[in-house]
Amino acid sequence: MIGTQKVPIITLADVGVSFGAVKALNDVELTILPGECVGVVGHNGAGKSTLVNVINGRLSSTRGDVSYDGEQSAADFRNALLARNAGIRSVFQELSLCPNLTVLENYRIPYRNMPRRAWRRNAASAVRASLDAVFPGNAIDPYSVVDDLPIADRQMVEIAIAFSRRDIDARLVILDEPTSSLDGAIADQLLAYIKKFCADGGAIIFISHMMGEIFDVASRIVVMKDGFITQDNDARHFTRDGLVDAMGHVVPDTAEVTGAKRRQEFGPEVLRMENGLNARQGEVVGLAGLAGHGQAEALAQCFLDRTSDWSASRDPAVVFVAGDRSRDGVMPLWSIMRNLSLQTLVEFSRTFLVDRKAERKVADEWHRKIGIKTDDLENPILSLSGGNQQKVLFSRALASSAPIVVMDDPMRGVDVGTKKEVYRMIRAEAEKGRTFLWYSTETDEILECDRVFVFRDSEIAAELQGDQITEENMLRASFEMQEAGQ
Amino acid sequence: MSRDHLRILLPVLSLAILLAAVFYMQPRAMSYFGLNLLFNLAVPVVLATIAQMMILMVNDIDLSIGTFVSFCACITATFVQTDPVVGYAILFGAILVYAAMGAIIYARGLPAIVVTLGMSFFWSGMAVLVLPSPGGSAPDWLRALMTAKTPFLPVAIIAPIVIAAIMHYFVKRSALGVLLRGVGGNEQAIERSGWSVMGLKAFAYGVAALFCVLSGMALVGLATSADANIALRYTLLSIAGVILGGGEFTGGRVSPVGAVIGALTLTLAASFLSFLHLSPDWQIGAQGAILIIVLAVRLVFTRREALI
Amino acid sequence: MLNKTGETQHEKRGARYLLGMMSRKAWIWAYIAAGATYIATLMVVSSSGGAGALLYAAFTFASFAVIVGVGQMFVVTLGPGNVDLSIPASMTLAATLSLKFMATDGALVVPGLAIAIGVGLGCGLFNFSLIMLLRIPPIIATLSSSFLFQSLAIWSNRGLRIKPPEVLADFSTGGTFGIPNAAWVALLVSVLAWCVLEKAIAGRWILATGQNKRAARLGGVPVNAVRFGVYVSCAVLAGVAGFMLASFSGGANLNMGTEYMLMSIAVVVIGGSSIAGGNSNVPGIWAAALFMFLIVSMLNSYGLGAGVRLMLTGLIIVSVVVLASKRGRRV
Amino acid sequence: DTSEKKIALSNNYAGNSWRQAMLESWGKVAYMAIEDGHVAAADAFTTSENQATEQAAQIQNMILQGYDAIVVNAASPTAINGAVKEACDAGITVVSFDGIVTEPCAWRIAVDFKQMGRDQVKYLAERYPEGGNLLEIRGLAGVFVDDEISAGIHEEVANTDFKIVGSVHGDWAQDVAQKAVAGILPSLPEIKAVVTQGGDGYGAAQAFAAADRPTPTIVMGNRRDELDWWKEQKDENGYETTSLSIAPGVSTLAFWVAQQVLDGNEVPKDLTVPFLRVDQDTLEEILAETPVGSVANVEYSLDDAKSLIESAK
Ligand SMILES: Nc1ncnc2c1ncn2[C@@H]1O[C@H](COP(=O)(O)OP(=O)(O)OP(=O)(O)O)[C@@H](O)[C@H]1O
Ligand SMILES: Nc1ncnc2c1ncn2[C@@H]1O[C@H](COP(=O)(O)OP(=O)(O)OP(=O)(O)O)[C@@H](O)[C@H]1O
Ligand SMILES: [Mg+2]
Ligand SMILES: [Mg+2]
Repeated sequence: MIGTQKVPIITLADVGVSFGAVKALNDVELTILPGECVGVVGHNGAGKSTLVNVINGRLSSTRGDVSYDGEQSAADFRNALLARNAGIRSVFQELSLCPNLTVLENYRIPYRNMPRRAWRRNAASAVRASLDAVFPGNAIDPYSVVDDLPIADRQMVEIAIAFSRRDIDARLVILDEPTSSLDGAIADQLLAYIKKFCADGGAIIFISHMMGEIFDVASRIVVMKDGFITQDNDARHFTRDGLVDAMGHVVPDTAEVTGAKRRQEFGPEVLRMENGLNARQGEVVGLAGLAGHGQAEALAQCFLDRTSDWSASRDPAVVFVAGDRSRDGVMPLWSIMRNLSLQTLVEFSRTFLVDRKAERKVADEWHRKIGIKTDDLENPILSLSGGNQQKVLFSRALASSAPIVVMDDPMRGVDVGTKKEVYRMIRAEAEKGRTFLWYSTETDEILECDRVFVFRDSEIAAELQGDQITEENMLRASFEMQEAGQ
Repeated sequence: MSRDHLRILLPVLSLAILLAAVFYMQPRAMSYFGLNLLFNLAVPVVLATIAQMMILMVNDIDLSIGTFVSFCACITATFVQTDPVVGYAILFGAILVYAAMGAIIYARGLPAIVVTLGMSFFWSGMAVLVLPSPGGSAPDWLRALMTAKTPFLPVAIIAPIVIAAIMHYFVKRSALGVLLRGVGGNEQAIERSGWSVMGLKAFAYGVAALFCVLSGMALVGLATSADANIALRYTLLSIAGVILGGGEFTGGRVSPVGAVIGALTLTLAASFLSFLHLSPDWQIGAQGAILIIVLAVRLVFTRREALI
Repeated sequence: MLNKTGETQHEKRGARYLLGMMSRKAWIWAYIAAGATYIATLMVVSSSGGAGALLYAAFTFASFAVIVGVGQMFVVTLGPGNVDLSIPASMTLAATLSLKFMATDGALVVPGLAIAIGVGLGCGLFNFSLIMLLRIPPIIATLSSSFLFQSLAIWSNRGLRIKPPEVLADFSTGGTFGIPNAAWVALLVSVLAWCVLEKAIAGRWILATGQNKRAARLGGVPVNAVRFGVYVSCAVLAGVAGFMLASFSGGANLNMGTEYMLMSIAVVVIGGSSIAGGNSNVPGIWAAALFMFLIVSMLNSYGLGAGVRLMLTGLIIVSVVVLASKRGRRV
Repeated sequence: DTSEKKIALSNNYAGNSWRQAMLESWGKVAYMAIEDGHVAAADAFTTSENQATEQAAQIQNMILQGYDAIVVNAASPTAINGAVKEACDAGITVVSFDGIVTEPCAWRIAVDFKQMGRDQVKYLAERYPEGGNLLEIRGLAGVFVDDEISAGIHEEVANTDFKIVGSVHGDWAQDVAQKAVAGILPSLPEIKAVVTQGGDGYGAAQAFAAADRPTPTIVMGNRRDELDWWKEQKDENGYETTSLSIAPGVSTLAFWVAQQVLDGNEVPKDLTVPFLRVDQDTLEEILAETPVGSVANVEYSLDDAKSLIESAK
């Protein structure tokens, strides 16, 4: 235990944040004590990331007071410094490593007063130690350049750096959707470490759309909705369903969410790749396995092989839903509408000009259908929360008539309610004869699939069908080979 | 690690091949005297290339390097010679202006290419004001330094090695270098950790300006005098040098050793051509062709991007 | 990319509206600057018809900058590192070959123009193949190819200055409805460019490619076709501009396009295009081109020496860019 | 005997018709001289950009290649002095012409550019003793030749009733000159005459025509298109002017001077060549000799060089 009488690490009193007309946070009261693990849940755009940024001092609140270690901060602009001195560290929703630097150099960046002597060696051992502590058994080399690492490794590095040893010890670590690109096994390691960290007197704020993870680690759960904290209570007071209800999600006006029956009959084979990956018409094919084992590459290959660098077709064979938003999906300077319509420009126009009416119609339709949280589609895409940006990318692909949809871990950061809705949409589209290739790091998403290929070292290790598709089988397939590999 | 090494391998190889070709065609070049003649004018280019590298490192690009080096050369050949205190004060002031330019570029979110393009007119005007017609003369010590007869290796070889070593240490090994490259890689990450990106950019620009000043001085030391247009081509030469040395336009991926080698390669390429005795019609075109050939070899070395 | 931080701009609504609009249309500043220099020049204009004459001259010479500027704009829009430095050489080569072919024969004007366009096409293709096949960074690729084009121009005509056919010279120096013919051509080019950027699917593709090439490709954009089109059209426009300029000034010189290297970049960026790609505009190019002409005229008219003139040009460019910038950080 | 000697031409710019004519003259004389056994080689080198640094490197390469003499048309009178000194130190004869260098060890075949400026004004003063307004078209700022000619013009103007009411930089490029003149014209009062630095005359005439202003007396620079235009005007309305410039063939003179130095003859370090002048009477004659699109030219022979050297002693 760090203190006996438990001074709160941070206290927010009546905090509000507005972005222009958008009120991202309202009347937020929150106190975090040492030893607590606070799970924060809420729909996309509920204000979770904004809350995080207020706590770590990066965003000055429009209203209200923030105090660190029980002491009121005098001026807003010093909050970042105070937060740092109070031992508050963050892992952001968008990865924030420098891709051109090595892992150990990235450790140097948040460590402001690092001793200069032999800093490389010291940094390497500190990162190594932290990586070993949080993710035992990983093989990340502190000297490797971040850009060369798969996204899962990058996320692990970022988490490890947040927990690493520095001059000021970590007392509160904020994790904003840390598991979104980790596979289950790695995520479990993280959860175990978090529990240990809290038991040793540290505090955690854990943001996730995975209810299972929340219930696993959180000692207290905060539910956010539309910028308000609607519930803040001991984890034992919540049930899974209760939590989902409490969050409420923003797709209320669509038909009820029905888990459509899994089909048994499929059309002819529409896709076969060299590595054996194949799909039939109307099928939802999952790509599973540990993160970074070539699934994304296979998907990209599938997309690139069937589309051209030189021409765009009025009826494309395949469309792509990106998971790594900023790298593969979002056009950062554009409005939501332009982002949404990119893929379908050719399809909806009979000339070489953009059909603005059709563009607006499609955008409005998907705005409603998938519940993009914005009041104006002309707003810049970057004003959307992470999950909502993801919804735009989803709409971009689904609006097209392409018979094959390739999805590269498309649900990163999408909230539970929307996920359900998207599952339903996928089912409905598959029913109409569309084929889906779906790579996911989430077991529940893979369980939605009709057939699953488990990847290992860029090869297919197992093909599972029907009842074979269980978490256990998938894990066995991915781990068997791991053992074999060692 | 290995990718970094690959990146540097190409510049080293192309320099080696060119050098071998030059030695083959002109065995006389294989001497203390010959090496000095081949490379002494590369020293200011190397310095200017390092300056450009500092700017590319923080994700910007500097189109005013040529005119700025010319300006520094004009100051060196005039004020530094006649009135050292005023001369150095002006050069120091110019470095501050550069640093301020970096800060403004960041603070107002300006495209560096535009600001530096505008500034290139500015420096060019200043240079014309200082030296309306070519002239001035090099301070004696500078002339002596640039033409010193050092033992074993000529200044022309020692200087690039020293510059490469110092900059490698500074950019690749020091903690400050990490931050500067970090600005190029992910500005936001640096900012989130509480560093002042503005300060870092200003610093990078300041260091770049310092190297430009050095480049201008070295140039005057070699040429013995200056004119307002003396180094105009350093702008493009320095960009080409950084790229040739394995650097990239964005993402903070630069290599000081590569940049130095790139600059040497470019200088040598021009010499190589003059040893070929081409028809005057095609001499200019051959410069382009050799640039293309050297850069095309990169194809073999750069990893095929996963996508596109 | 976006940081939801740092910029809690508590904007006073309404009052800032005008400013906000102006900062969104960055080219307004270029027009203001052009207008101001025009007025400042008028102060020293003595002759009665001087104001009109100055404007006429400004439009004439701005036209060439606009034509190459539009091409450069498309290239610059493709994103960081994309810029065409071979414009002057392409202009020279196209002008040299076409004027040599026409050999002052008025009947050959159309084939002559076709040759200029063809040369532009060839230059663009060559540039693009360096960039695409050899993956040489565009700045260096176009710089290298410009040396080659220049050698070709030297080799083909040894710097001899051949006059344009009479009709062509008359057309390019003349005017219609009080507006120089060159300006009509530039206007046509810029309207086309505006349509492409604002209305056409191709424009969206260019903008998307400029922001994030990888994401664009995954979003169904044929990125190679886009880059091909952009580089080729830039070179073709350079060819046309060279053809016009040579006809206008009485023949092709080996050094005729030199100033258009910096000029084409300057008009693009002063005109308010984001050099980071993905955001460009055509009206600004006109403003910037007029401004670049008028500023030199103004400083010349005030009798300032070359040094002061260059210095002020630089300072004014930087000031315009600073004024036109959005407050706070870019996203 | 110089039949074993090798001479190189270091040229800094090839981008205009004057330089092309110069290279051509060099090529001609070099070919003949090698045929006749005067020298073993006479290679021409041009830098890709008009830059002193590049030319200095080029000269250093020539030293390495073992040339016996280097003939230079320099980008800057001072900025390549370092390289020239190195060449001299290596025992190489350096002869500069047109763009001369100030390094004492080199020979200079200079054109008195100042005089060229003065002569323009003198001619005009003769034509218009009452004086009037002048427009000056200059070359590239910061370059020696530009400064010299302009200084000559200004010096002479001080002795006359002329007044320079406008001055623009045409960068020695036709289109730039035309543009600069068009831009300044509206602010100028009536112009009596235009003084130029060579090659800008046609552009200036065009700009005056475009602005609908009376054509002043424009001093020309021997380019074929200028002479053509002059002829046209002369036939039409008796237009009078003069035209003067340095003949590109001076490169051949420099060649012979270098050969003479190599031959062991004593040659004064400073030689002056007259510029080539076209007058109202000689216009047709010179026009007939000048190829279309080129520059009026004179090529020099060994004897010309010898007599020049004699007269300078
Ligand atoms: N810079 C900004 N400008 C305008 N609006 C913003 C900005 N940043 C956030 N918002 C808005 O604030 C609200 C809260 O966003 P926040 O990122 O905190 O959501 P979140 O709960 O983290 O969502 P997700 O689960 O999708 O990550 C959203 O409606 C978002 O559109
Ligand atoms: N030639 C190479 N050299 C170095 N690194 C490489 C090379 N090829 C691929 N990589 C890296 O290996 C990683 C594995 O790629 P892959 O796309 O197969 O992962 P993945 O399973 O799809 O992971 P995720 O979907 O989580 O990004 C990539 O992130 C890439 O950065
Ligand atoms: Mg969020
Ligand atoms: Mg995931």
